[in-house]
Amino acid sequence: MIDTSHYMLLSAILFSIGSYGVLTRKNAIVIFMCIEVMLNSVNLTFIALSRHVGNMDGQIFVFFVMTVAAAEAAVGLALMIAFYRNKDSIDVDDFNMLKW
Amino acid sequence: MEAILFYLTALVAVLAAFFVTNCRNPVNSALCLVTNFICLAVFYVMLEAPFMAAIQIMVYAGAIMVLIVFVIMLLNLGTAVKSRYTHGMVAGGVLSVLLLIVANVFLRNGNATGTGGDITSAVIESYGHTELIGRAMFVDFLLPFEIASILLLVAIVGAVVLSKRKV
Amino acid sequence: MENLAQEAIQNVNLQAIMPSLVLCCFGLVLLLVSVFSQRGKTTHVAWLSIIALVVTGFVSLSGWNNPQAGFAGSVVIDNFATFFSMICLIAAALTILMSDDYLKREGYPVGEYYPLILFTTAGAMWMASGTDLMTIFLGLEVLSVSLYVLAGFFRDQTKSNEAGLKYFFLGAFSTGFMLYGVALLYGVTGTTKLDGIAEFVRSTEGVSSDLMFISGGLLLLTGFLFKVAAAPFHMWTPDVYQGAPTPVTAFMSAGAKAAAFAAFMRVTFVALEDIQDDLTALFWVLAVLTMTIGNFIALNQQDIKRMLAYSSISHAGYALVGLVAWSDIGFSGILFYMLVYTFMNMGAFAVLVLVGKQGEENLTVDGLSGMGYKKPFLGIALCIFLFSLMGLPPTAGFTGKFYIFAAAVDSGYIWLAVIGVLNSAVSLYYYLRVMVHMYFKDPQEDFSWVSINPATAISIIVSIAGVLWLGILPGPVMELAKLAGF
Amino acid sequence: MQGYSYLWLIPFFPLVGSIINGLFGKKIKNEAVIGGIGTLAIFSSFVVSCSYLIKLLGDDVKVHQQVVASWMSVGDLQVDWGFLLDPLSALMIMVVTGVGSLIHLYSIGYMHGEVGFYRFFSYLNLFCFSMLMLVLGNNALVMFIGWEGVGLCSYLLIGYYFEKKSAGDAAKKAFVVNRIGDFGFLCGLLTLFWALGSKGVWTLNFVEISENAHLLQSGGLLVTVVTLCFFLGATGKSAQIPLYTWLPDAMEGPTPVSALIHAATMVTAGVYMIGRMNILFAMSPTTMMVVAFVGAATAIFAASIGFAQNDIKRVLAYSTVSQLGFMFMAMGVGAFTAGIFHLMTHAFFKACLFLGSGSVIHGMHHAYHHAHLHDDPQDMRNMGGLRKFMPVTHATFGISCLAIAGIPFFSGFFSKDEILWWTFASTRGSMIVWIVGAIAACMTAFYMFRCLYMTFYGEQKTHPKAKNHIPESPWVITLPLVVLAGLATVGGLIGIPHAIDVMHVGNKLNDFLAPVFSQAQQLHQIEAHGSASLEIALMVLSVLIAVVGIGSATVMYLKKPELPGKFTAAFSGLHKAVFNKWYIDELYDFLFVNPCKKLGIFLWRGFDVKVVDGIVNGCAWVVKGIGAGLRYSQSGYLHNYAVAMVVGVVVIVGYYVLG
Amino acid sequence: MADYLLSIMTFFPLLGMLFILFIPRDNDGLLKGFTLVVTLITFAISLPLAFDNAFATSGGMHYREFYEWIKIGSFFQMNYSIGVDGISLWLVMLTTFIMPIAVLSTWKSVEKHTKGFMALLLLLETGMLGAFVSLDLFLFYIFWELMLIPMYFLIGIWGGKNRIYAAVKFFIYTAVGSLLMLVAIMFVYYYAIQSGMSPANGFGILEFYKLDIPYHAQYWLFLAFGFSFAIKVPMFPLHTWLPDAHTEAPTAGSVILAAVLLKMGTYGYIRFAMPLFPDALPTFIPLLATLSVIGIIYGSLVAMMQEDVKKLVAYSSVAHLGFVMLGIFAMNLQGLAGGMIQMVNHGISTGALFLIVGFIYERRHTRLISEFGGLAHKMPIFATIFLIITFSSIGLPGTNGFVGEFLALMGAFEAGLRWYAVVATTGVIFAAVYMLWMYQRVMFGKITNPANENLKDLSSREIAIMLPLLVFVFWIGVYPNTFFDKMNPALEQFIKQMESRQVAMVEVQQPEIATLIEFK
Repeated sequence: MIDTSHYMLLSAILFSIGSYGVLTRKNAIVIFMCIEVMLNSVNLTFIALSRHVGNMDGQIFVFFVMTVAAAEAAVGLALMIAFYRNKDSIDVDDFNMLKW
Repeated sequence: MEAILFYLTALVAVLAAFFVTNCRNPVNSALCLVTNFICLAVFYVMLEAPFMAAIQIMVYAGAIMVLIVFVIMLLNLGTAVKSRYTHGMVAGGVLSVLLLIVANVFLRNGNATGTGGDITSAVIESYGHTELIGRAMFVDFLLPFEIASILLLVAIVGAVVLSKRKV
Repeated sequence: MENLAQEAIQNVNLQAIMPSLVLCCFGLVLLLVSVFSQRGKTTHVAWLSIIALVVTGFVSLSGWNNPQAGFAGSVVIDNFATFFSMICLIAAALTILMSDDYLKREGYPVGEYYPLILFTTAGAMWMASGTDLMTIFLGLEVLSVSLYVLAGFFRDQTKSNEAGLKYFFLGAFSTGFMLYGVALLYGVTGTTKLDGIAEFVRSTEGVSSDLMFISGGLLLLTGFLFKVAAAPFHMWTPDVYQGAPTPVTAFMSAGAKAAAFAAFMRVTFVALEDIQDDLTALFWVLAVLTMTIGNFIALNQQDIKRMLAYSSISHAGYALVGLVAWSDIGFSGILFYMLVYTFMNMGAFAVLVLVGKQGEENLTVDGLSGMGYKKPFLGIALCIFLFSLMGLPPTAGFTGKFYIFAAAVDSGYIWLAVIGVLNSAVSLYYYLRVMVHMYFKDPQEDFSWVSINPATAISIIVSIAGVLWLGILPGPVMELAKLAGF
Repeated sequence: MQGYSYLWLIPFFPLVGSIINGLFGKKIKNEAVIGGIGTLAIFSSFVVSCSYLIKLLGDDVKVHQQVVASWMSVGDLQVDWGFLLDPLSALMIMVVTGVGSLIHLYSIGYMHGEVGFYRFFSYLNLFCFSMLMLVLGNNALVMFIGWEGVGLCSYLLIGYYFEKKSAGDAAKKAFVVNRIGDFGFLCGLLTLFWALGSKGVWTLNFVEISENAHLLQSGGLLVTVVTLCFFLGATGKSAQIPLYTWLPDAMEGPTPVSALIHAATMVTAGVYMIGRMNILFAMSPTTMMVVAFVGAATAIFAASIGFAQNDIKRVLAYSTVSQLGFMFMAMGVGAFTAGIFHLMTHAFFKACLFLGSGSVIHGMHHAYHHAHLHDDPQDMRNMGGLRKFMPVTHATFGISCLAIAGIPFFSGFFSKDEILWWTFASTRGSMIVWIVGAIAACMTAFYMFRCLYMTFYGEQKTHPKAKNHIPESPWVITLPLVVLAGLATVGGLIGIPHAIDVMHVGNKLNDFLAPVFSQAQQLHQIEAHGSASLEIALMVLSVLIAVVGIGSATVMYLKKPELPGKFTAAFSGLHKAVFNKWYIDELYDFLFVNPCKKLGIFLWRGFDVKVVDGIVNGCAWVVKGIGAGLRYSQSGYLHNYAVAMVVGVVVIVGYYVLG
Repeated sequence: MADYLLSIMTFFPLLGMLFILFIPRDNDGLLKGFTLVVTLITFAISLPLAFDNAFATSGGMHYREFYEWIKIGSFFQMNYSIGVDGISLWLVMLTTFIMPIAVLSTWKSVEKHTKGFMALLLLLETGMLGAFVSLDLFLFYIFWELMLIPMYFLIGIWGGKNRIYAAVKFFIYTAVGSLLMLVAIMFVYYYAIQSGMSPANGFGILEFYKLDIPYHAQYWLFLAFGFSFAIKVPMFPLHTWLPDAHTEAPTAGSVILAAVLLKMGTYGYIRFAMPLFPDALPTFIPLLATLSVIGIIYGSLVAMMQEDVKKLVAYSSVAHLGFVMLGIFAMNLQGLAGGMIQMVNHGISTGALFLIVGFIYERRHTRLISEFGGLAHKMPIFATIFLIITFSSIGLPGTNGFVGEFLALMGAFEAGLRWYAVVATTGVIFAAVYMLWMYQRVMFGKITNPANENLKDLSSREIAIMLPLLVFVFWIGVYPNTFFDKMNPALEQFIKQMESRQVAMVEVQQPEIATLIEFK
């Protein structure tokens, strides 16, 4: 039986890596994937903790997080496509029309 | 035995995540992401949440990843990736390390005190994970479930509205 | 199995979700209507959604003074929820009123727009009435996702796409942090129900100083801080507000902000009550930071939408002052302020909607030169709203600010109040600048393209009425705000 | 009219006259009517004054007050519109109204054909009103009204020819310099009110002041300060060093004005004021000394300048200043009566002189006008030998010259002589003052006769074309001359010094003014002690002095006209200095006026705009600048925003976790 | 009627403004006529106050009106509580009196957007009257800020070429002060509540007078109030908005600004700052008195060198208000009465001066002194009136100026501000210098500038504008008791009230490091 803290630490590492990706990558889709990594790390935490505290709420939450992820994926990708149509790029550095 | 499995999977998961952030090619990133998802599914199983593992595979690896890869192909970003790395790398690295340290500290010094719930592995054995999930979902969290449906609806409508070519 | 069904039924209390339920039903109906209605004909959808909102308004008013909890404590309709729901409904109604002609002008007469607004509002109401982090989280997501869509609604305008994308990425990013916080709280307390958390913290020794609990709470709050555009999570605001369709911007700045504050306050005052001292200190800093950044950057803006975005950041700062005060006055102060802010800001944006040309390239400070003489009504209206945003009597902006700062002074945060008023002194400049161009400069162009359509006119008039009414006889509403506080 | 309840009529008439002329003069047009109204107004107050004088002579109560209404009543400060009639003010109103009426009459002729005829008479009446308020006021504030009122009128009348820049400047200078004096007056007023008030008596009423003066410590600092302040006021009004500079310039005004205001009445206000407050002054020997010395200095200083002036009116102006110096000498040494006496006689002969000069100027002007020349009608170098053209003027002018020179049995003789006697013999007197006074007297005689000769004697230097068209003035002008000359001759007889009082008529004036001055003089043992023989000796001496002065003048300007040229050649530097009035105006400009202007400019352009306003705008600029800087934090790049968020999270959470 | 007199008077102009909105905008004459009528009626409504002997008999508040306005349980309560006493009486009268004159002055000078101009004037009048009569701090603050808005537009729209800068400067400068005051107001209120005052009183000052706030708190509160009022007065060195605002504002604007708005500051001191924080007052008197005296000298010197007549008058206002402040801080009857009457005087004289400048500006469209000269030839009536006003502003005895200055100085002198008084007295010299110099350069001399050759003398309308002012110039100068009689009881009561709080004049307490209750 692996102690919860291991899972927590692992998820923390994954979370950090995910945020690192968000901060460094320029390709919108990759950034989105990094966000997915973050959400998954959170899910891991939830499930680990739900076992730890011994109720199902955490797992239900994971369930909804997945839903949210799906919804965001749909909308986000749609937005990217729309943008790509206009600018022929999904490099986030090209989102620089609005500034200052 | 279990420990070894855990550490191996953890290693794979971390590496996968790392490559998600560092692959030159988005497609590779996507594949690494799938790997990462699968590792998590393994963890879920180890955490006595087989149903979640299944969902994980289906929803994520199945739905979301397909969607992502599909989009990658659609925008044929297969190989052509413009400027890959950013000047922000250092900042990003430093910050995420800091984040990790902070998280580490509060994970070490904090303690999950909320133990003592009635769901023990014995209970899971006797009832079965899926039923417990179902019960929780439909008895305690009925409303969120409904809201989730609205959320998905909104997402669908939104996606349609946004990607329709013309009015 | 049937006992499961019975248990499920026992928890159901439709009363407790009636408003959002009604709204969603209308939303679905309207979705169908808009799907089957002829291309480019959306006016009837607009008016139907107005009806929807009005009906919902009446429904949710029924919740005043009879609290309804339900669904195993995952939602409650109390005065607090009702008050904020009303704010969101008003915001939505005004938005829709100013939308119809605007969409036609910009060339997107898409019926789905209105159901999306309704769903957004529903999400906002869930945020206001949710007592379970799960409900709040999902409400937040409904709100956000539909706002991502609405922000990027003009899919052929790069501006709009960019706004949508920025909002989306940063929103998702902050969601990640927020969720992590929720997870931690869950880990510490074993529940996601707000009162459950509070109860656990009170009953168990040392939780309120437990690092995991504190950081969980803070991470959770960052999510809300992002939504209310408090520094340093404010940076999406200007870009998104500038790029998004103006009515949507209006709704984001008023409705979404109000909803975020609702959830923010509920979580803070119910679940995190026990780390008050830590939080007030944090809010003090954030409030000062937010209002200062907002006001200072706004000084040099040319684009009015962007300027109003910064101003809305600073107003979030003022509202945070009420949180710092952490007293009944402060709480109800925020409620009142949100209502006031809805009226004045929506009004201002409504005027901009009318004044803008197709593509809104002319919505710059210079672009308004002499507007006051060419379009007296719009000029005066905008003046009233700007004076209100400045916080000058006899407008609602003044009473609202007074309420908030009075709370701060009452709790002894003199310096905070001083900083606040000095900030609003700074803010005078950029609001005045608009008026300088409207009245003190000679018109460069005749605003011939401006045609005042009834719907938008109504929204402006309503806003004016609200601003003046809450400015001159705020008593009754303040009373309501008082009752709505915890 | 029984009682003294009609005192208010005295200032009232001129006021009415002024208002009528001021408002309707323009419509009336007819000079005779306007002049008539003006003259009638002042003449009727002259009549009233006479009646009151007679009444007062017969009355054994010598001090009468009449309160018309309350002016200000604020707590302790109760000020009334009240009038005070006592010998002193009675004498003054006689002089003012009397000389005033004559000069009004004179003006009808002199101002004939002026555009602003009505304006002139309105101002003139207004002046009389203010002067009478000054004289009759029963408290310091009412006096102050008159005090500033006469200032105002002199401003208006000096600026009468306002299109002449010099006139405008002179008017402004006069008022401003007077204001400096008024500053002193006000300070004195405040201090006195407070000083007495702190002793429990809140009053500004002269009678009450003199009754309660004893509350103040005699010779104490307070009373000295008060009196010095008042004296500053006096120097301003009466053109004493250091504030005399405005008077010569004031000659820009029409000649009747110079006669009335700058010779007979207004400039003597200072003397009157000291007389009014003699009790206070007597209490402070220091002040008395200052007064005496300032008077003496002024007397000799002004006289010296009088030597080298060629403008007939300026000569008279400086002589006025110097005569005023005599009066202050008198006041300073405690010879209050003598001072007032000289005030009166001086009013006669100096008015006469001015009017005479006016008549001359009138004639010259007429001649030049006739010959279409634009020479200066006031320059004595263009005159000479006028006696055959204007005999009356010449006669009266001559008499007045004798009077001012102090030739025995002319009025000037008695008054000046008494002054000198007091300076010599008074307990408050001093040798130096006497010597200075004597020399000044000598100089006076000299330059007055210089003036007389240059104007009326010698060969005529007038431009040939104008030579023979110099007419004698009409009767309205000559009549006042005659009357005044007469007064200048016999006026002195009311104050015959005891020493030479062979017919034992007694010194009427002394007895008359005794009620006002004797108290102070007895209280502080101020008296002139000395044997009659000594007095007579001094008298003779002063007569000799006068004769010397006249003689030398005769020699230089009648017998050997080339001498003056030689002298000026010999002492060219000295002459230049004197001719330029010792460069005092330039000095003042250098010391006060220009620095003030420079300071003003600096404060405005340098300090106000740059520093004070600079700070204000600076704040705004800084704020805006900060804003402009912060603006670029909003770079528009997603990454920066995300970084900001993470930083926020790390800092916030880290603070609580690590801190 | 009498019970609601003040309300009617205050809100009548507002009513008029609402009506104006329905008058067609191109009907110039009607707009102006209507506004004139409204202001005249307002004046008529206010007249009973002036003739009411109650003021002469008791110094308390009269014509009280009290209604609960905003009442939020325990949070806070604001009341509509107004009244007038001998102190505010004459300022109210001055306001209602000056307004018709201001309106008349616009007859020729305002051509564009007449409608807006008139509407704003009426709004402004309501604001000013409200500020003078309100006895509830919150209410006062509302009117106080309300005055800013119309003035801002008056300057900004109808002003000269530098108007935008002037308007914005005026607005922000004044607002900064008042915002700080707002915090102070809140503090006072909650201090009162926490010290057990019934919330029913709301922000009523009459009750607040009774509070005894600890010294260190009073110190800061006085600072906040004083700062805000000092800006409005304006006191050196916070005066720089004034010249700009005055020069740029249209004639009517300058007149009102000078005649009434500046009085808000001085009135604020008497009504609020001093009686609310009497213990802190002595600490500040030396500073404030010094500033007033500096203001007198400084204002005069700067005024002396001005090239623009309006700027000159503006700076002279700084000097005049220096006298007012000095008188007020004397804290004795003479001083206060002098200060009060000097407020009215300044309103009349300086108002008249601005009108005069307006007259020549209408004719020549310039205000530069160098442009003029020799006007006395062409415009004798103008010259006369100008002269009288000039001397009233110099403070010639017999005109109003003297009474005020003299009493103020006398008060200061007795109060022990002796040296301040002496230095201030030199102000009378400078006043003569700059006013007469200006008068000489404008009116005297030959006509050098051909543009002045055919100037018209004052029209009957313009004379009609000036006459009432001239009447008061002499009335106050000759028989000021009319005003003192109604003023003194109130002032005496004021002094009593201050003394009852042991205000020890000019003996300075050193402030401790002031920390308010739990400064956060």
